[in-house]
Amino acid sequence: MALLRRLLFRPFRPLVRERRTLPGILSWIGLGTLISFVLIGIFGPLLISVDQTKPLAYPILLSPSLQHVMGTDGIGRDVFARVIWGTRTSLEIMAIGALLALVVGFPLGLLSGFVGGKLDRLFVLVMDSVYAFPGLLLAALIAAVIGKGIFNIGIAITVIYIPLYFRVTRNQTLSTREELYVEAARALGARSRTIMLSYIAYNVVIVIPVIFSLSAADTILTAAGLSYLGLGLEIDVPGDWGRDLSDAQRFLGSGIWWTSLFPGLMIILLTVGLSFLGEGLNDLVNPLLKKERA
Amino acid sequence: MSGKIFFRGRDLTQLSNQMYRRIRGEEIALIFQDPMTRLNPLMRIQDHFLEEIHAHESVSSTEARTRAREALVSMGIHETRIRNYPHEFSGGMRQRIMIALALVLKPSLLIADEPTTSLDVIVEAQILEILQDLKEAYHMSLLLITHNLGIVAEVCDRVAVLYAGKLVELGSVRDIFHKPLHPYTQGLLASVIHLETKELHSIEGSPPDLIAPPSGCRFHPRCSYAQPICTERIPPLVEFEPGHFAACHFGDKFL
Amino acid sequence: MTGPATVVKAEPTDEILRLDDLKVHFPVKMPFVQRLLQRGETVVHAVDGVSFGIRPGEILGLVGESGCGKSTVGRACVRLVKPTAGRIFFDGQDITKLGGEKLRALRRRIQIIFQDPHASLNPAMTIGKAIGHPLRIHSSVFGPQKTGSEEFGEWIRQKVLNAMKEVGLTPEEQLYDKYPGDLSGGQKQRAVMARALILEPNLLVVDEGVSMLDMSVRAKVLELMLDLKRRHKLTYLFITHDLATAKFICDKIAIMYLGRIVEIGPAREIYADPKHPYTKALLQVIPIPDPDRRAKKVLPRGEVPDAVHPPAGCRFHPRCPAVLASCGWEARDFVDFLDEHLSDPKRAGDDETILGPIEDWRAKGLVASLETNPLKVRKAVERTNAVLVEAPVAMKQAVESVSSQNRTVIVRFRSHHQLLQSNVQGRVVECLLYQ
Amino acid sequence: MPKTGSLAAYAVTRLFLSLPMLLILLTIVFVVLRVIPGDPIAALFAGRAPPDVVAATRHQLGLDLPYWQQYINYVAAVLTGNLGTSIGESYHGKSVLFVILDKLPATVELAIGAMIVASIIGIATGVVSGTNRDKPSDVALRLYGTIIFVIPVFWLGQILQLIFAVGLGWFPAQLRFSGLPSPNQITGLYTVDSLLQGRLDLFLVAVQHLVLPSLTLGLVLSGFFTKTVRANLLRTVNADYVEAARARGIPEGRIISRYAFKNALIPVVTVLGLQFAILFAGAVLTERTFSWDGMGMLLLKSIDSADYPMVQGVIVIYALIIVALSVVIDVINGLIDPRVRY
Repeated sequence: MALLRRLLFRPFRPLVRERRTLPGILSWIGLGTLISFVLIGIFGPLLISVDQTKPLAYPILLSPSLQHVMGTDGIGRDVFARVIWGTRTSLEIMAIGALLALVVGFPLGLLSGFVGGKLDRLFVLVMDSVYAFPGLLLAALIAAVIGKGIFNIGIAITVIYIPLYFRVTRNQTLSTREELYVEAARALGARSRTIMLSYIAYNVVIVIPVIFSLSAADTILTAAGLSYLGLGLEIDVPGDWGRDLSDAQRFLGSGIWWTSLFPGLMIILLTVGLSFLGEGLNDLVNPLLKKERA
Repeated sequence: MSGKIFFRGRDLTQLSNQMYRRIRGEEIALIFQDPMTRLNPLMRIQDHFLEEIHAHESVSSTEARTRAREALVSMGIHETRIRNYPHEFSGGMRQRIMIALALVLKPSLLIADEPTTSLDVIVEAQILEILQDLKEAYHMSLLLITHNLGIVAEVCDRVAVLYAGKLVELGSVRDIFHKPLHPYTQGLLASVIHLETKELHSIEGSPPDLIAPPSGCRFHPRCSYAQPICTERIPPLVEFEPGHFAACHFGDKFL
Repeated sequence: MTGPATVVKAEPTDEILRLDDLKVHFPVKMPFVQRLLQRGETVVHAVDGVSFGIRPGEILGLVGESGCGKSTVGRACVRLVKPTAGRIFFDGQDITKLGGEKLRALRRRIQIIFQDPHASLNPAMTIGKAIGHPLRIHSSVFGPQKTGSEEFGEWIRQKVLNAMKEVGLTPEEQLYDKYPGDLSGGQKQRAVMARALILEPNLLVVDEGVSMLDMSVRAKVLELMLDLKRRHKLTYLFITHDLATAKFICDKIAIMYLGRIVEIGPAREIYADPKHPYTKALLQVIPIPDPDRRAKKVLPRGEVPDAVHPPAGCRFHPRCPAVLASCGWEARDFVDFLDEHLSDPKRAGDDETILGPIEDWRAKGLVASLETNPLKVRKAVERTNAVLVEAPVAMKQAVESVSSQNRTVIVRFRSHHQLLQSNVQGRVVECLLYQ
Repeated sequence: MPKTGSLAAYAVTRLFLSLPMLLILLTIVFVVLRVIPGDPIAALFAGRAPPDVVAATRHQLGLDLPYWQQYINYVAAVLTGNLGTSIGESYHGKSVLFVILDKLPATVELAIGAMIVASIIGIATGVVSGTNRDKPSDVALRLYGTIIFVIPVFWLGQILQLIFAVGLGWFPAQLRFSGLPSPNQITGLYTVDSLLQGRLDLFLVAVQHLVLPSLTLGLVLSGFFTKTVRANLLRTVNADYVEAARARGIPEGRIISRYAFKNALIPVVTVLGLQFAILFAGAVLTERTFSWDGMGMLLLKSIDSADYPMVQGVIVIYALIIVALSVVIDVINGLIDPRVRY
């Protein structure tokens, strides 16, 4: 139990300790952004009626004003309402995609790196092949076969992020496995299970928040991309940033900027926040690992 | 940084970067502890030589190439191997290449920073032999930086002993080994484990923290002869006998 | 090619550890593409036929340069690497193939200490926990106490504190909860020793255990080891590259070169009168800290060859100052010599045009050959003979013939004598000089 | 002693080793299209065709055979270059391979343009950032690298269209060519073809159309270069051999270019292989934003019109390109790093 607690807290300790350094500040900005978006995703739709996100709710193509702070779009939907509802959609896909990938990729990487040998080589070959293939295309293909919808898109996206978790976990496992203190533990007579849990897993979990943040940012982009290509969600989903951008395309020629600008900004704010969190954590974790090994 | 570095009567700390660059390699050459990582893995050995020669002298490529070959051959490496890459050589060979690179411009001072520490004992002896021969052949001065007192006794003419960033003793190699004046030098000599060691000795305590070094003589917390004055006053470097300096308040006691 | 045979057989004695013709070969680690491109054999002959025994309470020094396989022997003794061939006996029991719970039980009795104390400690475990960890790993053998019970925890704590006191890791109460990062190098090595000793093992393998420590700390740790030996009748396998330290601490010395033991015997005798040319060379290069005793040394040539393709016969023969014609000369020795010859423009003259480039020579076993054009063949044979005149006498004598066949120059070597181990003045030497 | 071996031998072996990767990718495409739950034909028709038509199509495509037989047929067909014929509206009855080869040059032209933009901007920013560690310029460029990398490429395209096409009118917002008859098909790359014909006017038109899409995709990709070039430069400017070169009095500019920069480039090239995935994914989106008639547009149209053989064909060709590029990257690596080959 104590081990589990240590495993869970380990990745976040540097966040508290190093909060005044540049990567620490970046991480906190990122974390703050993520939390704000989660709050918007949860409470926003409670405050804004879903009716505003439906076609012909208002006159079309109104420019931003006090009534419609972000204007209305080509079929009379309130852009602000769409953007708020879209937050919930994006977070749902992100949660499904990134979490499922973590749940599958992390144990596979741990196993592959620890066991090694032929099994490892096979896993690596398969995962590297998938990783090298354009993720969006693979997701598009899967989505085209299994159909649209939040859950389906989440699944399609999971497939392309499993290799990422796998690679990072496996490499970290491998390098920890070669540490002298692991060999020393074996010489003391420790069982494989003990070594795996109190030595290897402990050193591997620290990189998980980093990949989670970075892959979550990518998930948002891929999901929006699929929607933009018309392969993402059903048409009646109340908020879908990718589709809104796709719809905005037609009116760009007439200089209608607000239907494109605001959904795009939302995507950027969320992904940049997640990137700050991921890269900040990465900068915090790497010297920590180096120091422990020096 | 403060202080001065005089080389042939000139203060090097006053030089511009450009002038300093000219001195490096041409007049003062440096070889390092770890030869494995000191050569550019993407460049052939020949290019290391040519680049260095052209950076300092305007000579024809043919001549530069000839000189590079000569330098390499003088270190006992086949001249055809000049077209090889660094990873194709062993540690001892790479150190020979580093020495050849250091000598190709015939510098007057060679600084060797722990040049054999990462090498095996037999190769170490080979490299030390080369360095000694070169010193004579090129009329070159050698500044050998090492922690190995055995090597000092075998190679050096004069010895400077450093402790915690301060020079504590300076003298001829015989003075240092036969009549050490500073208690640190004495402790150091006693703690060497060599083939005739009958009893182990060690200096008590551990090296001081250089962020907040001890007051007075930096060695006083570990010195068995320490007196109150040692904690208060920094001992000056005194010439206790001709050419034999030590920074100890009680140096004359050990004469 | 079979390695030299072992003559001195194991006598079943009171030895606590016995290695019998131990071999450990590793596959060469390289990227997959390179492995496919590489032709021929790709195993490192890290340990290639090593036999010795250690009596209880003895310190055996295993000495050699880096890459000679001494660390692999140590790791094989505690079964961290798998022996390729040969057998390992511990206390009369064959442990070569031991696995599972039996191997775990064995590990209570044999412990190992590595060179780098910092890397040997889990950075995330406190010193006290690390030292007590072996007791928890083997908790099942310490009677009925339940793991995790409070008495058991307290019992471990007391044992840990005692062990810390014993190795001089004091003040033990304060250091107990520190992390390895907070300790000095000497303290960490003491912690590692306490961890190894807490199970009260019979045999301790010390793999370069003091090499990374400062001179002054090194002396303390060595004294501690001797002290523990006296008090607990510990037996040591002391692996080091430092002959001076080995001389001070060891009762018996084994000198290793490229996977083989070339000389083994009582320390006093070997240091007083080394027999094997390699031992002589090693002892000779140790610098003496006395400027009045500088001496010119006769150094072995070159560097330790690659253990993937160790030299035939005696592995030291290409570098040996006392080499004989029968020591194992083979084709590649000739090619190496020719390479050296051609590299010196003064000696080589125009040999390069006739015998070069060196890359064109093929060396296979005892036969070296160069394909040249039919017009040059006779001249090349002549020139080869001329070059051989300058070769070391032993190599020259080992050449059976220099001949030509069509357009090919062929240099053929005699087959070498089998290398045996012989008893010489109280020690065992593997050298033809004493056969 | 290892000796540097021939690059050709390395390249051939590497090519040979790419076969398993290709087979795995082909298998994945097979599994996705035929094995995982969900009927691709039904999904593609989406209830727009009567059941007997669906059944007939399935039979015609061999989709009613057992999986193992389908798999063998499929791999054999791909390896012999037979990707089948289109069943969609626009290309009905045409050879899939032929249609793809017609669209491929557009994607290649866009990809090359984007790569040029990305490497110029990315390497320049990376070098400035890496040689000015922790100065304001470094912090700013690192922020640039992080932010540009996660900007949706289609949104950036729209914004650039708004500014440079709608607002300033400098560049056209859509299509590969307009106004004049497009150049004769030689390579299929309009910029190259126009030059081959000696028509500078056509070349300018082609370039004008290429600028915005390339800039869009290239900017997004440049973030990666900024970050990797910087990280690797930081590592190499402090390397032991750089210090040794300084001690030999090598001029500073030369040290940066021949020691630090060249050595920093190796890991950049290695990870570049993985960037092609992002490049082609981004290209699909960019093609859509700029109505750039390439492989991505073809894929979207085929999915839309239930053109099953065409979808499979396009994905297979993408896989082939990715595998081929990974080989090329490794060979380039062998070319600059002598340690890789022997």
